[in-house]
Amino acid sequence: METLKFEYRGGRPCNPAQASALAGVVGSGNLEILVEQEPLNGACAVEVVTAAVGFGAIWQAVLDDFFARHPLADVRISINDVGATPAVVSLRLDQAVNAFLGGTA
Amino acid sequence: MTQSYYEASARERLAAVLDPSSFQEILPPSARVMSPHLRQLDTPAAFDDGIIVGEGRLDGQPVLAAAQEGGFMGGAVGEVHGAKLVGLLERALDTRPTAVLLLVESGGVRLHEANAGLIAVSEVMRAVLAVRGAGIPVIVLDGGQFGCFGGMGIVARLCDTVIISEEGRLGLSGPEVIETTCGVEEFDSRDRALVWRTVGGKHRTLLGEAGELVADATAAFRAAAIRALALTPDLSLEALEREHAALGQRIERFGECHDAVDIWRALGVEDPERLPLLEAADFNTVTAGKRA
Amino acid sequence: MRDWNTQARNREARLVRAAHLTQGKTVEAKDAAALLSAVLEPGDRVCLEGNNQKQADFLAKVLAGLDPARVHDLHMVQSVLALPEHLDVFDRGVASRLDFSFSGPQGARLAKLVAEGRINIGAIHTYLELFGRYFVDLTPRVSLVCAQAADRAGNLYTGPNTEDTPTIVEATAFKRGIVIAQVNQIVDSLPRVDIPADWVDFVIQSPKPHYIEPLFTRDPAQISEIQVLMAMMAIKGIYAEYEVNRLNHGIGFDTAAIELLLPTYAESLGLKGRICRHWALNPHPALIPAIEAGFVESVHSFGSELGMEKYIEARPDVFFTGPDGSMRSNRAMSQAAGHYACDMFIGSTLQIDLGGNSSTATLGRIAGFGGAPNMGSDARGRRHASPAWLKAGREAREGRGLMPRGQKLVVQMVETFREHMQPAFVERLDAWELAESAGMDLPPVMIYGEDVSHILTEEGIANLLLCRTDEEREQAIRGVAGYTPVGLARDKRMVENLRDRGIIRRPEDLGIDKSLATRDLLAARSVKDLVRASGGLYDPPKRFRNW
Amino acid sequence: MDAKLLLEQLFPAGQRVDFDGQYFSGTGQTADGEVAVIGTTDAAAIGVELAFRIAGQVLEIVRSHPRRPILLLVDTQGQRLSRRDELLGINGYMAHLAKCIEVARRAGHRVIGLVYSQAVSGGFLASSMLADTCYALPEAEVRVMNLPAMSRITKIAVERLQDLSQLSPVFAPGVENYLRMGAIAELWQGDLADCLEKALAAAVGHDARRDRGLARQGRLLAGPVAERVRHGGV
Repeated sequence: METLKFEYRGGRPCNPAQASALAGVVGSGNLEILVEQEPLNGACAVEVVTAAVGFGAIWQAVLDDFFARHPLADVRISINDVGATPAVVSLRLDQAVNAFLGGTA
Repeated sequence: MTQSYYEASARERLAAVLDPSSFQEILPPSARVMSPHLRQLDTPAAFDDGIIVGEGRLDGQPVLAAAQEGGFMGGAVGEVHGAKLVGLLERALDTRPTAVLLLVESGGVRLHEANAGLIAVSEVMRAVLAVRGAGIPVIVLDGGQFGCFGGMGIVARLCDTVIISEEGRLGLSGPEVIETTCGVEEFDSRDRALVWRTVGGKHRTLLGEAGELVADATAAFRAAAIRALALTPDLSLEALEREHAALGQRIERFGECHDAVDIWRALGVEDPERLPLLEAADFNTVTAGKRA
Repeated sequence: MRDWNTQARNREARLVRAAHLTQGKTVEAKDAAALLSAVLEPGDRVCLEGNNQKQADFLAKVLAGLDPARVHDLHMVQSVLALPEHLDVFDRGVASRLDFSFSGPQGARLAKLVAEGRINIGAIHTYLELFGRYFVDLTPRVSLVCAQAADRAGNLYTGPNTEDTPTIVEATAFKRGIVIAQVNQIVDSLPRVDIPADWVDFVIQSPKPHYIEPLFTRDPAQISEIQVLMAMMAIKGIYAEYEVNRLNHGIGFDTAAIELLLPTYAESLGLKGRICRHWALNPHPALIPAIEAGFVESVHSFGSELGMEKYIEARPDVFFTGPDGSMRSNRAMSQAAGHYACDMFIGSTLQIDLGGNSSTATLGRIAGFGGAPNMGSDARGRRHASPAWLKAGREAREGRGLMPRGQKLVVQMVETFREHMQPAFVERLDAWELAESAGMDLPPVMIYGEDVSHILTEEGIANLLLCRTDEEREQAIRGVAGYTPVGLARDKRMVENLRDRGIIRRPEDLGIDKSLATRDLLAARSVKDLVRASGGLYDPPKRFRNW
Repeated sequence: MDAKLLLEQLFPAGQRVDFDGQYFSGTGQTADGEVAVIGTTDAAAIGVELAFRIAGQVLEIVRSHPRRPILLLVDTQGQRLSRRDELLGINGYMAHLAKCIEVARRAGHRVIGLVYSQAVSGGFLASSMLADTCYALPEAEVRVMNLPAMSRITKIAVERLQDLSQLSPVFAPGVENYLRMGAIAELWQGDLADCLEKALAAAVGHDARRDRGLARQGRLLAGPVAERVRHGGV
């Protein structure tokens, strides 16, 4: 197990449809992502707890691209991962944010 | 969202079975009430510990509901998971809803916290009986990918009814456990037709272990759950004596049967071999009046 | 005077040695070992029918049990090493030399026996090459084949899984070799004759029916939403663009997803009747919904698939079936069809390098090639035209002043990471290391980069036909390699340039809404759904059932 | 401890208990009157027949001997593992037994469980764990699964499980662990007849196991989490 933390700045304040949203399940090759509104001085904070050790650089790249797609401010993203591939991670991130902003789970 | 109950996640099942937008979760993921034991064993934990509990409405009636997420550790019961279920059942004693719905999907006790899980399951058992004793029906929905086994298999049969799909399974020891312990000759867990014939929804319905067989669709489970709201729990001595007589008869009539097909034939089902191929509606027609 | 008839005389001598064991052509199963001992001579070239589905398992067991003091140094020629007995013959010293094509399940043990010097491998082939050599320099002296049934005269009925039998028997019988068949039953009258009796010398009823592996069944329940997305990209970005009508699909969940999206997604794009009409393909259960929806006009098969018998029989317009109604498959014919008569091959792989070369080789396993290279290579001898073939040829040659010609579409479809985060894109294939450690002449490449037209990943489609330099080609591959080290090392500016030129296309470039890529788009989401789609005709093996 | 010896120690004033294979039942004499006894021996695997038989005996006591306390002495290696038991719905038989015990409780019978030898998994769950209060002898073995089997299934090294079992009562076999977690109320030592009489005299209330688990620091979350769900807002 490994815990990775990332922080992004320069995002835009958002107007979420719900205070928090969850996507995915903590199962093999999958992950759960919890997105919550939280005053973080404009930051978007990401914490990843992952069963697959040693993939920090890939998480960084995946999250960089995610933040470029969704520059969120004052949002906390918490992830429990069981070795999901980057494709699945990106998909779940988009699903979680869509539910968070659009209110459709 | 998928129409299939089998494919849906626990959250999707709750949303589809209960009245639209009526479900309100207690201790949601953002509360982060998680298992501390998994982390200790270097195993990923989930924000909801694999069970969602809360209040909602079914056909306009207030209900409490819990849903186990099979995708997380096969829905296995750990300390927190079990405590959420116990707490929900006890809440029913205070709030007196029309019914409690258990959307089960569980391999039983979570081995990473086996003792806590086992004790929790027995607390769930006591709590289910207390809720029924208070006159509130407890309704089980069983149609997930991991079935309902171990202690949860006992819990399910403590409730007022089990609504099951053909894909749903209900038993005590999983086929893999039996194969590992007793050998492949005893139970070939890879013979999935045999597995489903033995512990699957159709056999459970014919045996009287499940109350109703429904198609694998969230809408079908919802409709059956609404019908089940009318049940009145009966934990009287007379009721248990009736059940005792039925279970005794089951051993007498089917104790020597080698395969489910033998039991179905003994029940008077014509062409029992074709039962596994029938859709739920046809199955219900063909087997009407022939259930044990 | 030179004797020009030694082979026939040798054959007669062998038959005489076995004469006391037979009644007509029939030999009792208990006498099988005596029969093989009588007809085999040390150093014989022996073809043991081992296909990727059907196995002459009883004869394999008998052969492996022979006394190596009597029968030794056999030269085995066979398409697939599938059973433990296929290697036991080497382990026990009955055989010593091997020419083959595919060794999937026995790949690790094969590598070990080679390393120990117990097996001397002549070469690893594709199916067509090996079949070709049966008629050139690897003609079997004795062949051990299997069939569904025989009649008293020795005619064989191979059932739906004809597979390699006609090729093996033809090569053996007409060069005065000896053909021994194991059959599940001996009957008075056969449903049809697949192999005439005068090509067959001995028939043995095996104690148990021969084993058939349901190799091509993929449970739709295991198809992921990423695979659905990739299937959408394949249909919209390749099938529709090139109007692909004649094709072969590799085995796997990626291609099963495409098959299951034809009646839904492809239909919604108005593609019925415009793509996917003719197939060289085993009867994949996943193809049932597309057949039922009217996409598919014909399917010729290498082998059959367990459980599909009744469905095939009920759809004779689509499949190749005999007058008895059951399928007649033929691996050699279907391989030839896949190579020459198809416009496209699409399949998955384990590793792709920067040249687009792909390999399924992993260290410590000698897996071989099977048929994929026959499908997944441009047919340089092809001369007839089709829109897909012409368009691919045009794209590859435009602006180069070359003689116009067509080209096959060879598509490699992979997720950038396999399970356990193994990257599908690598700087150097493991095949190099395997070649060194196993003393091979060449790294075992399944599909050469020069034959690959497109690489499709969840990130996008790279059209290699349009690349004009090695650098462009490399960046096009990096540009769809996702977050693998190969992908992260891309030249971002150049990749964007390739995207502007349509060499790389992302889902959004193709007008694909990723949020629609859910399992709900699959025409069947479970094996039970496939049974439903077949109108109850498909009878899946019990391990694929959950009812 | 051997069941017959145990019965002698529990009921020095006398008892009439019939043994039939691995099953036994009867009555024992205490200062407060007769106690019904139902039990199993030799680490019985509980299959449909045994569960059915125990349940039948519970019903018979409720029917014929109102308010007579029931002492469960179940020695079990767990549920019987067989395809036949699953085919017949063994979980339904276990549940039936649990319901019968509940009916007895609701009819005013004290139900006491004593683990005197082995208590494993499903067999434990459907019997002694459903008692008002469960006790154990110090030498009793209680578990879900042994560590090597647990290691195989969870893919966690057995050494690591052994190390962690020193720190946490949560997964490893052992009566002490169940004591700390509240499932076993007390260990009975010394004068067993005295222990039984005290247990019979103790007040009956709600399911107190999670309170004990919290008080004994063996199960810290079960109580608080259940309370939060029971009383929390939505």
